[in-house]
Amino acid sequence: MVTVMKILEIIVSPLVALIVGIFFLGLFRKMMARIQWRYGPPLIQPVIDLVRLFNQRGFSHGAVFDLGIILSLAGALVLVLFIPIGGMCPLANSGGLLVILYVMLFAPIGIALSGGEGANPNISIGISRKLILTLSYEVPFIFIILSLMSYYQTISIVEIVKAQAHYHWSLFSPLFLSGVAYFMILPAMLGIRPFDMASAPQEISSGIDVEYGGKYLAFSQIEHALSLFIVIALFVNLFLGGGNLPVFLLKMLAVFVCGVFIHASFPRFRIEQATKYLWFWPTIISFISLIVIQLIR
Amino acid sequence: MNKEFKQELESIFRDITVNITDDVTPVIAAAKPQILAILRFLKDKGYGHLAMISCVDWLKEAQFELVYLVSAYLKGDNEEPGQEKITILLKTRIDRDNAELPTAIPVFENAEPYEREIHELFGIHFTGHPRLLPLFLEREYKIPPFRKDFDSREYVKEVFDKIPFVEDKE
Amino acid sequence: MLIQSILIIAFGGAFLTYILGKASSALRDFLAVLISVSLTVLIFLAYGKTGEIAFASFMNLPLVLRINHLSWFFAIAIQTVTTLSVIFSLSYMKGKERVDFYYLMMLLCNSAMLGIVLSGDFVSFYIFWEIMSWSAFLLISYNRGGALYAGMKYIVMSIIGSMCMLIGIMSLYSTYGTLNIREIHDLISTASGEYLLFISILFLAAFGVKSALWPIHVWLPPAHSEAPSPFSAVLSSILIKMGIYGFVLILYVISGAALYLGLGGGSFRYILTLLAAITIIIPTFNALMQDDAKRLLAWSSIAQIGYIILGISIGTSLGLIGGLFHFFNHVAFKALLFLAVGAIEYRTGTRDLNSLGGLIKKMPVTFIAVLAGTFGLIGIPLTNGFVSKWLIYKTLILNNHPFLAFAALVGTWGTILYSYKLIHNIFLGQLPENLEHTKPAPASMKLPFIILSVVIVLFGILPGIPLKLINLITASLGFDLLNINIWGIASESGPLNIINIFAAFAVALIVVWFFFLISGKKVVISQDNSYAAGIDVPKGKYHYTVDFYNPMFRMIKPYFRDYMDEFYSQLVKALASLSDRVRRLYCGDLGVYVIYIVLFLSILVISKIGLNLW
Amino acid sequence: MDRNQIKKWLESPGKMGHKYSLWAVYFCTGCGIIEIPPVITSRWDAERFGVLPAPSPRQANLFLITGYVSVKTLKAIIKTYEQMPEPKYTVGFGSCPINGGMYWDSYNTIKHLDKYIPIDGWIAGCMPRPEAIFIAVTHLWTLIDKGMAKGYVKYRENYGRYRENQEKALGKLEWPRLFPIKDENE
Repeated sequence: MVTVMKILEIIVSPLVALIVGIFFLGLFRKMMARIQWRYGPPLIQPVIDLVRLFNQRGFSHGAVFDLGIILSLAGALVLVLFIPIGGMCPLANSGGLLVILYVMLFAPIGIALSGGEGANPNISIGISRKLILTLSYEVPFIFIILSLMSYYQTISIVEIVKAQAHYHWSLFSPLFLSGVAYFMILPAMLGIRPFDMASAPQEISSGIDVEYGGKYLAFSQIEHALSLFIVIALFVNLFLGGGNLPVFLLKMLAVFVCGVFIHASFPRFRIEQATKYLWFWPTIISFISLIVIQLIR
Repeated sequence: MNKEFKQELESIFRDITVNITDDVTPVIAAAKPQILAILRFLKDKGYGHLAMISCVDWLKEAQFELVYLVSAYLKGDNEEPGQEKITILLKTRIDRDNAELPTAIPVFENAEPYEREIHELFGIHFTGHPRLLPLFLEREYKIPPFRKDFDSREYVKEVFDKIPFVEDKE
Repeated sequence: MLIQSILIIAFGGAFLTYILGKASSALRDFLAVLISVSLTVLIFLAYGKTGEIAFASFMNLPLVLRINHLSWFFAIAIQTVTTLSVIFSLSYMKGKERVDFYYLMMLLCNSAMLGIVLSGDFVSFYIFWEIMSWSAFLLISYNRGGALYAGMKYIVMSIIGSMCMLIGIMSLYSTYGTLNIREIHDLISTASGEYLLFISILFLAAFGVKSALWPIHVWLPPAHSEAPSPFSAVLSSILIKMGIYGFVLILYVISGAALYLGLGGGSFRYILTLLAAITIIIPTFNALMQDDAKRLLAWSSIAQIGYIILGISIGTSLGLIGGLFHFFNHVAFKALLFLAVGAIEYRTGTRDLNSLGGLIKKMPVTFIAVLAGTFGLIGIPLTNGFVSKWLIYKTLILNNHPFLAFAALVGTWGTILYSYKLIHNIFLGQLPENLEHTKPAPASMKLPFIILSVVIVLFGILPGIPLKLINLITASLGFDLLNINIWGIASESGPLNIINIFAAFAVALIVVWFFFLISGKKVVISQDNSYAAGIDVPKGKYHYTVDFYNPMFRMIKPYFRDYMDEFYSQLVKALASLSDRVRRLYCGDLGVYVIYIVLFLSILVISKIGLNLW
Repeated sequence: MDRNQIKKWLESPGKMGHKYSLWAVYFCTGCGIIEIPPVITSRWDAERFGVLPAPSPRQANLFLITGYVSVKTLKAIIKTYEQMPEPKYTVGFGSCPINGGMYWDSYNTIKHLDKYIPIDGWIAGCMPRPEAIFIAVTHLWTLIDKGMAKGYVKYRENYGRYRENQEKALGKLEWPRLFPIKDENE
C-alpha cells in the first residue's frame, strides 16, 4: 500500500508543479498587464503559447543542442521530487537538502550546454551572465541553508517542515535574518526584473532563448515555469512551514505576488551591480544569522 | 569684417569672385586648380571644419557644380570680433563628361565619405582618393542615379518590372 | 617477493627503454607500454596482500618495503595514470626531439612514486622522494624557455620541503634509533605532545609543498602549464597526491587518529582544516580568471586538493573515506581533462581559451571525455565526484563546521563556472575559420579517454566498489567500519542512496526524451545559420569567448590576485639584494683581506683580555 | 470559451494555437514601425489578442513588414523570413510593400514585395492606425481558420523562383539555399 502511495506521489507531484508553474506564468503576465493599465492576455495564454510552439518546427544545431534542453528539463523534474509539496514528498529520504543543492545544478548546466551549441554570441553572453548571477546568489543561499541545517540539526527537509509545524514558522524563529536574506535573493533565483539580465529581450535578444524555435522554446518555457515553482516551494517549505496542499499553494501564491510587484517596479541591474549587491547585503545578513545560530547551539 | 576678408581674398587669388549674400555668408566662386589652395588658406584662417561637399548637375551647360561648406568650428563668442562663426561657400564648376577633381583629403580628412558618396551618385572621379568604393547603393548603375539624365521610371521598368510574379503551379 | 619484483621491473624498465631508444624508437615505444601494462597487472595481483621485506641496508639501517591496503590503493592509482599517459604520449611525442629522455624520466618518476608508496621506512621513503622530485623537475623544464623558470621555482620549493623532511627523519632517528614506520608507530605514543607537533609540522611542510596547500602552492600553475601535456596529466593527478599520501602517513599511520586529534590541544586540526578551506576558495576564483586551459586546470587541481585535505584532516571516519575517495576520483577526472587538453593542443596547436571554439563538430570523442571529466569535477549526481563530495559535506555538517561546509559548497559553484568556461570556449560556439579542418584525436589518445570516462561514471553509479576497499583502509588506520552497500553508505542520519537519484533521473530523462521525440519534427541547421539581426553571420568575428566572465573579473580581480606569489617574489628579491651586499665584501685586493684578519684578531684579543667573555 | 470554441480547439489545436498566440518579429523594416509601440503598450493593448513582440525570429510566427522596403532592407527581410520556424505568416503594412506606393518610380525601393517573399495579408493606409492593425489580425485569424494563410507552403514549393527573383534584385546572395534543389520539383 505504501509503495502504491509513493508511486502515486511520484506521478502527481511533477504534474502539480507543472500546472501550478504554468498557471503562475499566466498570472504573471496578467498582473504585469494590469499594473501597466493594460487588459492583458487570458490566464491560460502560456498554454496557448505552448500549443502553438509545439506546432512549429524548431531549428536544431546538433545533438548537444537537443540533449542539453532535455537534461535541464529532466533535472528540474527530478528536483521537484525532492521537495515536499504540501505533505507529499516522494524522495525525501535520499539525501535531503544536500542532494537538493546538488540537483539544482542540472538545469543551468543543461541550458548552458544546449545554448553553447547554438553558436550565437547573444547566447554566450546570456549564459555567462546567468552563471555569474548564480554564483553571486549561491553565496548567501549557502549561508542560509547552513544556518537552517545547524538550527534544526538535520539535513532532511521533511524534518525541517515537521519541526516548523510543532513550534512556529522558522521565519519568526531566530532564523528571521536568514528569512530576510532569502527574500532578498529570491528575485535573483527567480530571474525576475531586477536580476533578469540573463534573458534580457532588449539587450541580448532574450539571451539563452535566441536560437530556441518551436518545441525548444516550449521546453525552455516549461523549464522556466518549473524553476519558478521550485524556488518558491523551497522558500515556503524552509521558512513558512508549508502545510497541506491548499495552504501550501496559498502561501506560494502570496510569495509569488510579492515577486511580481518587485518585477514590475524595478529597472534591470547590470551584472556587476547585481553581484555587488548580492555579495554585500544578503551575504552579511545571512552571515550574522549563521553566527547567531551558532551561538544559540 | 567681411569686407576686409573679401579684399584679402581677392588680393591673394586671381580671378575669383567673392560676393556676400545676405551680407553674412561669403560665396567664393573659383576655378578647379585653385580649390585646394583656397581650402588650405581658409583652414589656416581658422575655418577648420568642412561641413559638407555637395554637387549640382547643370545638364544644359553640361557642367557639375561642387559646393564646399567650410565653417569655423570651435569659435566661441569671446574670440576677437573679426572671426565670429560664419560658414563660407566655395563653388567650382567642372565639365560633365568624365568629370574628375583632385581630392580634398590632404586638407580635410573628413572629406573622404562625402567624396565617396558624390563619386557613387554622380560619377565624379576624385584623383588621389584612397577608397572610392560604393557607399550606399546595393546594385550597379550604368548612369549614376543622381544625374539629371538618369530616368528613374525607365530604370524601374527595365529592372524591377521585368521580375515575374510567382504564381502557384495550378 | 612481489614488491621487490615490481620495483626492479619499474627501475630496470626505465633504463632499458632509454638504451633501446638509441636503437629504434618503435621498439622503445613498445617497451614503454609493455612495462607500464605489466606493472599494472603485477600491482593488480598484489591486491589484499600485506607484508614487509627488508631488501637492502644503508649504513646499517635496514631498508624495508611494505605493502598494505593504503599503499596498494595509491599504487594502483599511480600505475593506471602512468600507463594511460604513456599510451597517450605515443602519438603526442611523435614529432618532438629528446623523446628517449622523456620516456626515461616518465618511467623513472613513476617507479619513484611506486617506491614512495611501497617503502616501509623513512630512508627509502626519502630516497624515492628525491628521485621523484628531480625527475619531475627535469620533465617540467622539458620544453626549455619559460619551462626552465617554472622548473626552477618547483625544484627550489621542493628542496626546501625535503630539507624539512630530512631534519624530521634525523630527529626521529636520534630519539627512537629506528626509522621503520611500524616500529615508530608503536614508540610514538610515548612521545610528548610538543615533540609530536614539531615532527608533524616538519613533515607536513614537505608534504604541503608537494601537494600545493594554499600558502605554498605558487609553483603549481606555471609548472603544470609548461610541462608537456602527458606529463602534466601525471603531475597534476598523481604527483601532487604523494603529498596526500604523506599527510595520511603522518597523521594516521604514524601518530594514529587519537593522537592526531589531541595534537597541539586540537588546534592543529583546526588550522589544517582552515588552510584546506582557503585552498578551496582562492584557487577556484583564480581558475575563473585564467585564459590558458592548462593553467585553469592547474588552479582547479589546487582547489580539489583543498577538498581532499579537508576530508582527511576533519578526523572522522566518514571524512577520511570521503577524502580518500575524492583523491581517487580527482586522479580519474584530472588526468582525463589534462589528456583531453593535450589532445586539443596536439590537433589545433594552441590551448588559449580566447581563440578556440566550436570543436565539438571536429573532435566529438574529446568533447565527451571533457564532458565526463567536468561532470566528475563538479560532482554532478551519477558521477563519482558527487559521492565523495557528498561524504565530505556530510561530515562537515554533522560535526558542526558550517563555515568549512560553506567554503566547500561555494567551491562547487566556482568549479561549475570555470569548468563550463573550459567546455564553452573550446567546444561550443562558432568554429573559427583557421580551425576549419582539424582532424579528430588519434586512436591512441582516445583509449585513455574512454577508460577514464567509464571509471568516472561506473564509480558514480556503483560507489560501493571503491568504498569497500577504502573502508578496509580506514579500519586499518583505527576507525570503525561503516556499513557500505553497493549503492552507497547507509549510515544512520540521512543515508546517501544513489539508487533513488539514479532511478529518478533515468525515468525523468526517458519521459522527457520520449515527450521530445513525439512533439514534432525539427530542422537541423549549420552554425552559420544563426540569428545575426538580419545580416549574414560575420565569419570569424561571431564567437564570444574573449575573457568569458569579464564582469566577474572586474569585481574579484583586486581581491583574488595571487598575493602569495607576489610575497614570495618580494622575498626572493630581498634575499638577492642581501646576498649581493655580502658579495661585495670580497672585493678581491689583498690589502683589504689583511685588514679583515687584523681586525678579527684584535677583536678576539680585546674580548679575551679586556672583557674576558670566555 | 463557448462550446464550438472548445470543439475547434480539440479538432485543430495547431490552428487555434497560431491564432491566439501570434508573436511578431521585432524588426523595424520601414517607416510604419512607429505604429507598433502604441499597439503593444497600454493604449491599444495587443497582448489581449496574444500578439507579442518576439526578440528573435526563431520564436516568432508573424512577420510585420511595416512601410517601404529599400533594396538594402530586402536582404535583411529575406534572411529574417528564412530564419523563422515553419508555420509563419507575413503581413504588409501600407501601400509601399504592395506596389511601391509613392516610391513607385524610385530606383532604390522594392515595388512588389510578394515577388520576393510570400505575403499573407495587406493593410492599406499610409501607416495604418492601431485599429486597422487589429482588424488585420482578426482577418489573419479567419485566413488561418480557413487554411488560406499558406504563404510559407508557397515559399517552400516555389523556392527556386523566389530565389531567382531575389538574386535578380540583389545580386548573388551569400547564404546558401534554404531548401535544397530536390525539394523543388517533386
